Amino acid sequence: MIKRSFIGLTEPKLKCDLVEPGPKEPEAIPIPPRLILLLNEPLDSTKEILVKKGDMVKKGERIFLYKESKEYVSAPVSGTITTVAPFTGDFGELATYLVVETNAKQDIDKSFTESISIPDIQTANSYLRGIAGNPPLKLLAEAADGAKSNGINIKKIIISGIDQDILCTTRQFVLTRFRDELSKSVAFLKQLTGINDISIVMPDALATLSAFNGMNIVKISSDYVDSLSPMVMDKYLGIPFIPNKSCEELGVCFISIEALFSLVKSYSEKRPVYEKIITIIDKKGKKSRVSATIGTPIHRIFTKIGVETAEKDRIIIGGPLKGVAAYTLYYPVTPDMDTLMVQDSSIIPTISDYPCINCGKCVRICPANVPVNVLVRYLEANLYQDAADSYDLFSCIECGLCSYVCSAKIPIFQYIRLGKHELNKIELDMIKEAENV
Amino acid sequence: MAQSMVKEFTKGLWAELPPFRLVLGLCPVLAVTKSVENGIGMGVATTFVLVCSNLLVSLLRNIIPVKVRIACFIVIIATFVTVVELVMQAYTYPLFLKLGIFIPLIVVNCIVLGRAEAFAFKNSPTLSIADGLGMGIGFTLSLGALGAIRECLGNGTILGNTVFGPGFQPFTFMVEAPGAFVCLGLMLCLMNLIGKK
Amino acid sequence: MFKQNKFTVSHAPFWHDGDSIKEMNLNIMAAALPAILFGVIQFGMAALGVMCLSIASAMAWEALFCMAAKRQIVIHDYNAAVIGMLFGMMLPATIPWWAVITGTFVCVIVGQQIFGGIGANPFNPAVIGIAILTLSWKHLFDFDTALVNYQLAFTALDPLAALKHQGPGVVEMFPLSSLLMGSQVGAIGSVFGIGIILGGIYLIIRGYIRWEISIAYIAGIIITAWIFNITDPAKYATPMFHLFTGYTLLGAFFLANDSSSSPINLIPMFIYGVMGGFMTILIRNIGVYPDGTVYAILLINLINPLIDKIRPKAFGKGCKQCVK
Amino acid sequence: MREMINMVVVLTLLSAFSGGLLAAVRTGTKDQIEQQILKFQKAPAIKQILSDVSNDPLQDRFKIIDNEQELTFFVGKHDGKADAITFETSGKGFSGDIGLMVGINIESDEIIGVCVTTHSETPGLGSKAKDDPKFASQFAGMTMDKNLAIKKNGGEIDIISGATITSAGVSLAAQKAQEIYIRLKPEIQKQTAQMAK
Amino acid sequence: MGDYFVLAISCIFVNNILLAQFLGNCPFLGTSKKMETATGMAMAVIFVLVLAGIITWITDTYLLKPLNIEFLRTLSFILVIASLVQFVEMFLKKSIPALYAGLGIFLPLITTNCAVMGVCLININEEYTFMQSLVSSFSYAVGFGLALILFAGIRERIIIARVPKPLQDTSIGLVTAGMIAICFFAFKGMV
Ligand SMILES: Cc1cc2nc3c(=O)[nH]c(=O)nc-3n(C[C@H](O)[C@H](O)[C@H](O)COP(=O)(O)O)c2cc1C
Ligand SMILES: Cc1cc2nc3c(=O)[nH]c(=O)nc-3n(C[C@H](O)[C@H](O)[C@H](O)COP(=O)(O)O)c2cc1C
Ligand SMILES: Cc1cc2nc3c(=O)[nH]c(=O)nc-3n(C[C@H](O)[C@H](O)[C@H](O)COP(=O)(O)O)c2cc1C
Ligand SMILES: Cc1cc2nc3c(=O)[nH]c(=O)nc-3n(C[C@H](O)[C@H](O)[C@H](O)CO)c2cc1C
Ligand code: SF4
Ligand code: SF4
Ligand code: SF4
Ligand code: SF4
Ligand code: FES
Repeated sequence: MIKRSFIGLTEPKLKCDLVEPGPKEPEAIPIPPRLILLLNEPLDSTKEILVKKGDMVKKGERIFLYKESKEYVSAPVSGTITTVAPFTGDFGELATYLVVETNAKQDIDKSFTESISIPDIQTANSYLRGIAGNPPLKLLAEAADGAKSNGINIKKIIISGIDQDILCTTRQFVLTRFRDELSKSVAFLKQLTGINDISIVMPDALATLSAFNGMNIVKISSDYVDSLSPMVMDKYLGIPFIPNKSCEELGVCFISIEALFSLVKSYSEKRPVYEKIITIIDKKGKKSRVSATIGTPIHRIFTKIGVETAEKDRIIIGGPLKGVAAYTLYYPVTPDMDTLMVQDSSIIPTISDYPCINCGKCVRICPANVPVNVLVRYLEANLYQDAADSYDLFSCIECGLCSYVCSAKIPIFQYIRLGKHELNKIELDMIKEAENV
Repeated sequence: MAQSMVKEFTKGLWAELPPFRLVLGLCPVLAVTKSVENGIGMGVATTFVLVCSNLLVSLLRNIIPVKVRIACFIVIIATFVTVVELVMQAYTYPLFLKLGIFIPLIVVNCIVLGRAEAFAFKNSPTLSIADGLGMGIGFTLSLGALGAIRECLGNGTILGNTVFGPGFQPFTFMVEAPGAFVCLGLMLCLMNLIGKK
Repeated sequence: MFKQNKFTVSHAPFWHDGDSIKEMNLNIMAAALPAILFGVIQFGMAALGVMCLSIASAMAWEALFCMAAKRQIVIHDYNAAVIGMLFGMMLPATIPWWAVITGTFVCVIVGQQIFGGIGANPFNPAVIGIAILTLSWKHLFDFDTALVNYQLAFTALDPLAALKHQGPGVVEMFPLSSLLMGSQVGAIGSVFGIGIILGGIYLIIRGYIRWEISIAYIAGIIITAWIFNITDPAKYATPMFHLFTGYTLLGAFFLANDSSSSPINLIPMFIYGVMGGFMTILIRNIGVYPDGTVYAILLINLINPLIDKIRPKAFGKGCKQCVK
Repeated sequence: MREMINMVVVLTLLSAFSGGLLAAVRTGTKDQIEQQILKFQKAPAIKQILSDVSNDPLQDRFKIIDNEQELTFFVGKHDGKADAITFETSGKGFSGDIGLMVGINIESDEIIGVCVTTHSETPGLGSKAKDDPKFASQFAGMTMDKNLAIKKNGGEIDIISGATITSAGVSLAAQKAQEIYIRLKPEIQKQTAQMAK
Repeated sequence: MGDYFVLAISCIFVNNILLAQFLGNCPFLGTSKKMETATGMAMAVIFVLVLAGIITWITDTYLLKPLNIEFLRTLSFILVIASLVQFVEMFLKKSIPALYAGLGIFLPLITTNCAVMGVCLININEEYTFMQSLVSSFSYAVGFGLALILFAGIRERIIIARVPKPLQDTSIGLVTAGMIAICFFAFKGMV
């Protein structure tokens, strides 16, 4: 953890880690006896459910909860479903988790293999959602299918070879490891989506590798916030950021480099790729990399590579500034899980119940010029609308730096995310109501 | 009848005690409460105007056209204010000097107009008198209490009588302008605390 | 099956730079120490007594209020201690005990707690305390009579009071170097100029005060006093005299900087500081009080919420693709 | 139309009632008010300054128009001889004007004494100008050629400690009195001579 | 000219209508919770007070004094002010709807505002000339607006702070107003 320096006049500059030179191959984690799959749709007792305990699934088979479901999760192994239960996300969003017990005999679902004569975004969307790296197939398919596009019109694809948090290096690893296949993959992506404007963002230091010659490269400095998507857009691509508009609404789609390679590999090997590469950071800060099947409970990874966890430690999915804390070692590997980090209980910073003391550190460090000191008071008082109208809630690019420096140790970042979440929920509800009328 | 009269009378003493409950008529409350005497003097003057105007408004309530009622109220109130002004000038001159501009300003005191509009214009003369008297006495007591606190701490006296020993050095802040605000604010807090129970 | 541990679950970010309110307050107290020590040496045990009583009673008031309001008692963050300390620094060594206790009550309870405690006070609590006390017991703050029994090896006159009563002729009686070295009559923590400046520089380096405010404040003092001085040197004293007397330095480094009542954005900080210096000199030169620092600070506290609305455009605001 | 007439009638009647009532109260209190003003504002000061006179200065008074301002002079008689006059001037104090009654012996042109009539200075500080005889007594015995400014401004008057501004205000009022007296002396002498008869 | 400047400074700061003279406290506490409301009220008061100052001065000088009926001052002033406000309201509604939309809701509040009546009475008591009355009315109103807006700035922050329950709202508002009054002590004796 980077502590405040004795000379507090200048604010700390956080740098993103670079992938180590000559990285080792990730250690493969064996397929565990039981896998946990998360499905982004809540259980609804009024509807007739299609999956039950005891059902068999084939490897690669898509599991839908209900007849009319649009969301699915595909099984990385063939096995028996032993549990179907509700799951609650970070902001209380409801989902479902399934436990699949691996069978000795592996049956393979053939429907994908049979339908991929030519790459096509709609087919990809029907079969490959949730492969390693979590490619935004649903979005791309909807955008391509003009009718349902919700006004989203993707003109540009950015392949992200940069990581979203300071200690993470998974994407950089994938970038350097498979650099020779990049130009072929980009061509594949053009063919798949029909979008020709494709750039690759990568750290400055990696962009010098000769393998990238002739490609459309955007070099990003290693200063922390530069790697976040809104910053990449605004600062490096010249597409001005607009508060409360996502990158997609501005016509840009980000896809992680790992997702791209998984896509390509799925087509070339004619099977969905479920092996996710994850960077593990143990309590001492030592990094290692594993390749684990999506659905593997993380305790399997920890035991395999010898990472210890103890009572009151913190397990972080993602990096130290933007990640999410897991409350159980049964948390599964998910398609977008780049980093797993364990923090020792003794160094976990506490948050406090103090109000803002107006020390101003957050305002000085905020890359988005948000008046955090006032904003946080409005958020604390649940005045979300005022916070958005007058204090630039939606200008926040969610970097987490304000909380990192807050003298009063207020969970500002959480307040901000919650505030945005609540406002978006209100907006959605309003849209729904308008539709019903 | 008697019961409702008692009700109208007592509500001004606690439930709707001006200026604490209805935050109106603050200016005289803040300005003239340097001492108990001033406070009560102001309170009595206001009470007189309140009762008289309530009575008259209530008597005329069926005659006064609704459209010009405010103008009528103002004429009635201003008349009684001027009566008070003249009488005080004639008989309690030192007090008149101390209250100064705040005597004529009773005419814009939100409480007086407020009662005429909200109560007297809709109720019988007896009830209106009870209402005016209750409100007036409540107002007087509030002013007296505030005056007592400020005079006691800020000047070491109550009604001119020394309260503390000779060593006491008065907390002059209390009789200054800022002290009035702070003191009223804290009294309001106290009222809220008591009211909660 | 293995034993399921209970993990710490909280929200991002999972790192913190380790700073805290307590650390900040301890640093402020450390920074003020030279000035206080000097005051204690100069004015003796009485000064020490006042300082201790002031700090202790401030903490006690805070604890009492928290108990009464059923809030968590947080005196271990030394917030009340800092208020008590700064308040004590502005008192003469001979002030009676009851005035100290009443004063810290005003500072801590009226000045801060009733507004919601730490961070919520619109005015600097210590300065509110001093303002209300001087309003009530002006004679206690007459440093000439307050310190009449001390045998001091230098001109035993309050420089600013002397200036007010006798005009700028008195400036010669107070060489700047001796003013800076603490050879002057004044409050416990305000006489030792060098000490306060060192403390201030320490805090600036440590990043606990916003240097823009201090510098702007001092600039405001110097510029305003200089303009007055060149228009009529026979009536108005020199800038340096103003800078090194009274509460000026304390104001520049410790009082104007109270975080919750001062602005955060750059331009507001400069406006705030310069206004503070300007008002200080204006009050001293054409107002009724010998030292204007206290009221000047309150005035700039007053305009703070308004001026702090001047801030840089937030990310993505005012872009050309503006739909509206 | 009916409504219009109704409105006009009511308002007119009300105004008439109000005017009548006020005129009556006004007539009833007129003399009393004048008495009160003399009694409370001027009388104590005059009594204090002219403590040993044989007449009632409040009765023996005359007016002179000076620069469009009406000045009232009160005459004091010693052994039947009208040799003392008092009149009021004012100076700017810490908060508002300070009224000062100045008594002058018209034979020796010496100030007999001064006394503050009205002020709104801070109790305990500026109010000493009225309450503390030490300050006011400095003026007694001063002749018309003495500089009555405070010492800081080059005059002879010691200030009240802690209230320079009040002191300056009082001395300014005294200086004004000197000036008025010197200017109006012939007229004053004429009037007092008549009074003596 | 210099005299008018001094008068203006004195009315805005030294003898601030709200904090030194205690006039207009009800709207001061009532309309200061939000900055927009405060600004609207400040503008409305400036507008009405200047007009009222002029009209009452004329009434007093050319009607009451010549007829020797000064004892009707209270009555006539309040009537003049009330009808003025009515008239202004009607006029604005018809001719300048934009301004009416901004000030409209504050106009009725102003009739029962001691500040307006008080300043008119002060103008007469101090025996100001016409120009002085004009300057004083305007400056007192500016002083009112200034105090109101500064107060609103602070109050916006207090409303979202953790003020103990019994102190919330008016109670803490009054305490804050007291502290603002202390601030204005700074200007004592400056003119
Ligand atoms: C959020 C979540 C919490 C879980 N908690 C537990 C648990 O506490 N104990 C348990 O045995 N399994 C837990 N499971 C996992 C399944 O119920 C199942 O037991 C798991 O696949 C067993 O994995 P293993 O064979 O690797 O131990 C949890 C799954 C999820 C998604
Ligand atoms: C909280 C508190 C506040 C006090 N405030 C005052 C005060 O305002 N003025 C005062 O003279 N004494 C004050 N006292 C002191 C006592 O009232 C005591 O009577 C005073 O010291 C008189 O003592 P003396 O006659 O020896 O001067 C206060 C005491 C306490 C505990
Ligand atoms: C609360 C308070 C009230 C004051 N009241 C008066 C006063 O009534 N008269 C006055 O001349 N000065 C008053 N002053 C002004 C100061 O005392 C000012 O310093 C003084 O006029 C300068 O006089 P000095 O030279 O004797 O100290 C007051 C100051 C304060 C803080
Ligand atoms: C240089 C400096 C000066 C401060 N001065 C004050 C002060 O005068 N009064 C006060 O209550 N807090 C003061 N604080 C405290 C600070 O603003 C904050 O409110 C407390 O530290 C919170 O415990 C000061 C802090 C710093 C860094
Ligand atoms: S979270 Fe924001 S920046 Fe990131 S991809 Fe979505 S819209 Fe773009
Ligand atoms: S998380 Fe905090 S620091 Fe980062 S952009 Fe948002 S408000 Fe600014
Ligand atoms: S860092 Fe925390 S305490 Fe400091 S101003 Fe920002 S929110 Fe307030
Ligand atoms: S659309 Fe308007 S509000 Fe949004 S960023 Fe552009 S200018 Fe700002
Ligand atoms: S009493 Fe003055 S405004 Fe209401």
